[in-house]
Amino acid sequence: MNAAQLLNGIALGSLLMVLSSGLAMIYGLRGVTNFAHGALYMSGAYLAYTLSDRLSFWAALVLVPVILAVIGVVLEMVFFRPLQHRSHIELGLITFGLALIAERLVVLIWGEKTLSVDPPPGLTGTTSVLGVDYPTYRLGIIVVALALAAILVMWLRYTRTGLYVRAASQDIETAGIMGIDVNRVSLIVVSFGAALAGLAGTLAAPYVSLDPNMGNSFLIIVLIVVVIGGIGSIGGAMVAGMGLGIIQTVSTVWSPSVAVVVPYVALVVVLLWRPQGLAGKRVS
Amino acid sequence: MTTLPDAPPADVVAPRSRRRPGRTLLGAGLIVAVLLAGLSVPYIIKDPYTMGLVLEMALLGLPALGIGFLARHLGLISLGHSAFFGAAAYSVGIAVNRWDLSLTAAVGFAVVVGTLVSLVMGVLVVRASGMGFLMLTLALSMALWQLALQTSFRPWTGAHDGLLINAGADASFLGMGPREIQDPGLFWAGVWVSLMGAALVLWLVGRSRFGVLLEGIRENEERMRFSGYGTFLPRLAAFTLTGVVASLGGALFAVNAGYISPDILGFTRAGDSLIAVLIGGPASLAGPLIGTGLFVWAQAHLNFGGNLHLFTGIALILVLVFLPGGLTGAVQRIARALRKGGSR
Amino acid sequence: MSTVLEFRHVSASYAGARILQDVSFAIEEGETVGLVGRNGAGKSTTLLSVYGVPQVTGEILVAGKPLRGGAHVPTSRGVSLVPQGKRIFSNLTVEENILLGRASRRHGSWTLDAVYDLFPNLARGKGRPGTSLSGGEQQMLAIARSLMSEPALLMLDEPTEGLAPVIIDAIVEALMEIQSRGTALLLVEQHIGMIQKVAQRYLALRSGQLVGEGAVSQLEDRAVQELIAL
Amino acid sequence: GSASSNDSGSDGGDDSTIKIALIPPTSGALAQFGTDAVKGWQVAADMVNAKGGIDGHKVELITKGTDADPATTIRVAKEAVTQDGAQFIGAVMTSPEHAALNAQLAGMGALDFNALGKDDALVGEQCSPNAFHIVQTSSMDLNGLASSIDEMPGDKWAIMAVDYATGHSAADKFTEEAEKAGKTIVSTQFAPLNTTDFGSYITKIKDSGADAVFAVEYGADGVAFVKQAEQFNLSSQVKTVLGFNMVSEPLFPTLGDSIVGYYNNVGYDVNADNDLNQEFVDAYTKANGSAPYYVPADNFLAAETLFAGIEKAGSTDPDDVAAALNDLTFDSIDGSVTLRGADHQLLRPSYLGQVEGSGKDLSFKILSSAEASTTTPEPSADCKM
Amino acid sequence: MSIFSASGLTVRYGALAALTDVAIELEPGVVHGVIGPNGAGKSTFIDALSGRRRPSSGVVRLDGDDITRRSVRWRRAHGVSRSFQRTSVFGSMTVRTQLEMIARRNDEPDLDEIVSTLGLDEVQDQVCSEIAYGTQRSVDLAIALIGRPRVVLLDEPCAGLVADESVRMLEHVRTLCTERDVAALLVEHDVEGVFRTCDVITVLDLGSVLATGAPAEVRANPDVVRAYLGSAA
Ligand SMILES: Nc1ncnc2c1ncn2[C@@H]1O[C@H](COP(=O)(O)OP(=O)(O)OP(=O)(O)O)[C@@H](O)[C@H]1O
Ligand SMILES: Nc1ncnc2c1ncn2[C@@H]1O[C@H](COP(=O)(O)OP(=O)(O)OP(=O)(O)O)[C@@H](O)[C@H]1O
Ligand SMILES: [Mg+2]
Ligand SMILES: [Mg+2]
Repeated sequence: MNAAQLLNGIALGSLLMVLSSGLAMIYGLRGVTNFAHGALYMSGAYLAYTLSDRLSFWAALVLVPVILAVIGVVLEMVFFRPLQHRSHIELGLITFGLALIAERLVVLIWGEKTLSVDPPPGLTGTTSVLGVDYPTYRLGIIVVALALAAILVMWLRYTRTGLYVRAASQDIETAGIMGIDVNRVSLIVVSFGAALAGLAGTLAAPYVSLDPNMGNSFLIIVLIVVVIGGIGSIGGAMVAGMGLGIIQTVSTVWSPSVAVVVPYVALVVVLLWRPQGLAGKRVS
Repeated sequence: MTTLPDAPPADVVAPRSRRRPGRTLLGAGLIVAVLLAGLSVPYIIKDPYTMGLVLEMALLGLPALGIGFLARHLGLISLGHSAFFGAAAYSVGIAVNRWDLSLTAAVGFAVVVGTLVSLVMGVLVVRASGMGFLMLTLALSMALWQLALQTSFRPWTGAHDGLLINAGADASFLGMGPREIQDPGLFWAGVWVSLMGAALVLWLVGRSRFGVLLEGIRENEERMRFSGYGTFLPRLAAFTLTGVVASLGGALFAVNAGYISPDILGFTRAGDSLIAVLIGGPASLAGPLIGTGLFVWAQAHLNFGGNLHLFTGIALILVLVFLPGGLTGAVQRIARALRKGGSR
Repeated sequence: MSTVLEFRHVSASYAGARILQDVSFAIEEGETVGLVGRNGAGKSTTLLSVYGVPQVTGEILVAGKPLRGGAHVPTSRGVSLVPQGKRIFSNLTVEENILLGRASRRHGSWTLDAVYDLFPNLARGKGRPGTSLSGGEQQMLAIARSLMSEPALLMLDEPTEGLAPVIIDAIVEALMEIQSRGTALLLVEQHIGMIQKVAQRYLALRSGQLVGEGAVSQLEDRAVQELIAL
Repeated sequence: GSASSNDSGSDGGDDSTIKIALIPPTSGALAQFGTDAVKGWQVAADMVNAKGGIDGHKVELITKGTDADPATTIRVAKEAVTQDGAQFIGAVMTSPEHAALNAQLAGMGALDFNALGKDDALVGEQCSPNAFHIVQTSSMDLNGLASSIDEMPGDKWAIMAVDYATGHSAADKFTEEAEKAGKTIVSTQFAPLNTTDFGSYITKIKDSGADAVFAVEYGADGVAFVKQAEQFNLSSQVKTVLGFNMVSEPLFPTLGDSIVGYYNNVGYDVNADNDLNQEFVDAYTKANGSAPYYVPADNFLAAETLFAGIEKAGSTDPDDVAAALNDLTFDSIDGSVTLRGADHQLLRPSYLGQVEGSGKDLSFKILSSAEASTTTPEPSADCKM
Repeated sequence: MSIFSASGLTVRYGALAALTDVAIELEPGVVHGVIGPNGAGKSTFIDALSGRRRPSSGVVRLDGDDITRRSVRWRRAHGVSRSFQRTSVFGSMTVRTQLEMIARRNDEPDLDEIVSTLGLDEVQDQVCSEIAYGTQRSVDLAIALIGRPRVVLLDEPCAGLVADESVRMLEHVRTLCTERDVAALLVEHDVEGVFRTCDVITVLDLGSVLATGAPAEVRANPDVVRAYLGSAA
């Protein structure tokens, strides 16, 4: 166990953090378990592949979240808003259906071949930190993710919109009665959540390899992170994401075959200890 | 906003508990009638392929019954039943291959194992609700899946290669030889009887006082406790009961298929069975069965050009968007509308 | 003198079940109206109709203009509600709950300090989660929250439910003061006494229909009480 | 899609046509290989049909699809046999699918030609009289590599293998051979299938001070490993990377120059100079615009095997064909090959290649070729026909 | 001696002490009122007595035995029952089904009596979520009274009821308590009602007892007037 391994954990945690905070936001506001989040992340990665091929990785880093935000708008307008009075499990399964479709579309557009993206010129090779040579790109991911987390928290805690988001995530009807334009708020949140998934996808593209299943494998972990964090609690999701990332990596170093069950065990243990998850908001 | 976000609201599940003994008898009678009718299926469907599909519908119908029951009576949505199904299936394989038990004995053993798995999982999950329950059941079945894949368990589970059940040439199950076992037409009777038996049991339990108790817990757990009821054991009992049903399905499946792939425990399977249940509509006993039937049929007929998932996704969305409460939900709504219309 | 809120032949229903039948009334700027009726008569439903919580048919006008758009519109046009059952946000602190009132984006004389000296309990608990307050404290919080939105018409749904007499006194005073600032009030109350104290007019609901209307003094009248079955 | 199946219903139509059901994965990570497998069969069918079929029998391909879940594959296979009257099955991909299939073939009365599933068990306890193993088994591939280990630079080897049957057997076998060749194994790690982040594994390899790596990672895992190894700048410390089923032609564009110099086992030599191969390569290139690699080639070889059997048997009846194929020796794109009767393994050479070239035109340079006699283990005792 | 008593009860929510060193004694057939300003700790008090929340110190006694650590179920089984400040019924069930369900558990000999006394006969077969709020409160009370509990703890049974209904509600409490010889603890803000119904009244303020005694003297107590009654005195 050395610094490099710790950094490996933090890098993975950073990705989980970005992905799960988006998922948690959407859940909080629309009560939807967005099973399409993995698909959004995957689409983000594939878009990043094309964009960094045509333009540059940096362009992708900016454009992909924007594109995904637009997709988020569509999600909100076509499904979440019109169906907001439906049972949440049904809504959840609708997003599941969307995920199935998205996967196939990605295949039809980009093919089944495993693809890969090279890190941007600036971030290739390794840099020496804490006395180890560590891939510069992964350090990049960590920086971006942590910065993002900070901004997100600030936004929720100290801005007017942040206050409205928190209120609407608790009780959307009353929030409306209080004069909050909940449709606007949830539009912001859903598109922002999707954008975060896109960002995660872009960041992940040079990190992992791209194949149409990359979403699924991650989705379950991210769902677990959100529940561990305390459903709907963005802060909780972030902490849980980083925590799980590190634990997972550490246990991989120790024994890979044990590591694969770590997330599941973690979930069970946490929920037995705190049924509401870390953040303590009601899990239900 | 006072209802649990993920607990399906009344329109999805939650029968209004106006139970009259008359209806119970009627329902029971109906099930028995269907049971008898069903036995004639192999004589109607001659072609083995189609018969195979029908058999698969019945086999997957068992876990679906369980999922539906939990949704109806406890408002809990489970992704765990494919785990009991799978655990039982593997148990058959292990019992036969490792301890060369007879198939019949193996099935018994498998149901016991599957039930124990559901009992253990139940202890861990029934306190949770809504999303928490969903994720816990998913997580635990994923954990089981990962265990089945562990290379160290290869001698038992065959890990990624799956498990080939070699019961030998003299294998027999309910008087069927190895060939008959794999013939869907001959295997059908046993499966169908199990399915209808399970349906009958769940139906009666649902209408019983125990069913009322479950509904009470679903509606207002705290008040139940303050009224002197324990809420943990009844929940656990209900959960385990559905576990038994799912395990039975898994055991029979294993005997018939002769091969168990790890995918049986995977996320996709769990998702599929839940999708099937919600398409059919969990609010009624028949819903999950109908849903499973449709799902299996679709899987077989939409599977070309690799677009299976595309079509499944589209179908799923269409059904859920336009038929809240699934097919049977829609039917019931129409029926209710008609009754209202009549009464006015 | 112009109307702040007007119902024209409004009917409302929940999941197909008719609750309100063809209700019409108007509330003038600055006046105080009491809305009375038995449990289940439809008082809360009437108030919630303004925000489209039940399915509404007919026309509802705020400040003479018909309502369009989402639930937030009435509040931003100066009609705010203290809902029955308080509806406090458990994930927000007491102070944040109060600040939600500002969502109306209207400006006026109500400030944090102003509501804090109206309800000292709130000042004491301002950092705590909203729902950790006692029932009554939550009621005060709900009122404070609505005041912050600077309403032209404040609708209160049983504001004294579960409140101690001293608090009720405080609230009556508060309402008087709010009134004196020219804010119209629509008050749903079980305590007829309170209505008589605060309101000039009353509206009476009976199983979803408007069955009586007039000066509060009439509420003394046995006949009227029979009519609305109070 | 399943378009090519004849519409004359499930009666099997004209008895004299040879009906082959192809059941490749059409979705998921393996779909690419599935498509190419079908291409191999298609070329073979076109070639014989152009020559008027095999003594009069035209070849008809019935292309189905599966998601590589054995349950689905079985269902589709049954459908093909009972509905479409197929007698032969090909292009099935993974070892688990074949295992499941082998259990059911006798019941279906059809023959399966496996050109893709390398698991030894398929010619071991899972073998079936109706199944024929065209592709080299993992142990054949490994034995193919073994002889060349000592020529590769690097003495301290790290093993990075998928936590999968083949991964483990490969690791054991390699350790044995490497130690014979006087090398030391400094680290052995197994990563679960579908590992996306190899960071911690690579870090361990670096810490172990290895100067050569034996890697058994497939598909997406392989790509992830190679790419991340590059980001961790592993090459600064490692002289040799020997891949096992890791890099193959379809991945070249994805992996790019980072794999130049990598060694890997090669199932099929495009440049093998025998007429059949020339003919195949030309036909394939003409039909698909690119040269074949092992997946289409092995499937073509499967077709050749089937056709040889039919000719020998002078019948299209599966049982006759199966009988005829026992210990049959015939000329193929892979030279003269023999189908061993004891376990139905096709005896054929294995090759070791090294990636050369750069940018768009990467290719395998065949370094050595090992004869079947040296690579193929004795028929397994567990295989009872 | 009293059948149900508590002494030295203290409940903390984190730093804040919602209840400090409170004692009470309930007698069969006696309605014991508990009033006090909002936030005085009344609901907390009931929570502590009914086992919903563990007191950080103090003891609760039933027939003199310490039951402080007993489970909610145990208490109900031994005749300690409560109602809730927020109506707590079984929404999707008919009134009949849920009352019978509870009755089975607590073997109530004469369910019909309760039903008729609380005037629930005509709504028996309606689904609970569809009946008027006032009636729901009656159902809530009925649930608490089933099985002849010896102690009932009622948290604002009249909250949100129309004047005459709350009068009726309190009359029910009164009669059931006398007839069935129940020891009742009644938290209520309807001052008139409380003074009319209760035999003894305890006033809580800021988590501790401000005064205890007969209605008249409590009403006259200047502290109580200042802290709670105000103009209602
Ligand atoms: N969300 C809802 N869904 C269905 N029915 C409802 C809903 N809310 C209220 N109702 C029904 O509408 C009718 C009127 O309810 P409402 O709350 O308006 O009465 P109210 O006059 O406010 O009574 P109270 O004085 O008890 O508050 C009642 O019969 C109630 O059962
Ligand atoms: N869960 C909680 N966490 C923190 N503080 C709490 C919690 N519940 C209650 N309190 C505080 O404890 C005190 C007593 O609350 P309680 O609900 O017992 O008052 P009450 O006498 O019932 O008031 P009311 O008459 O309004 O119902 C209040 O100050 C309240 O803010
Ligand atoms: Mg109301
Ligand atoms: Mg209280």
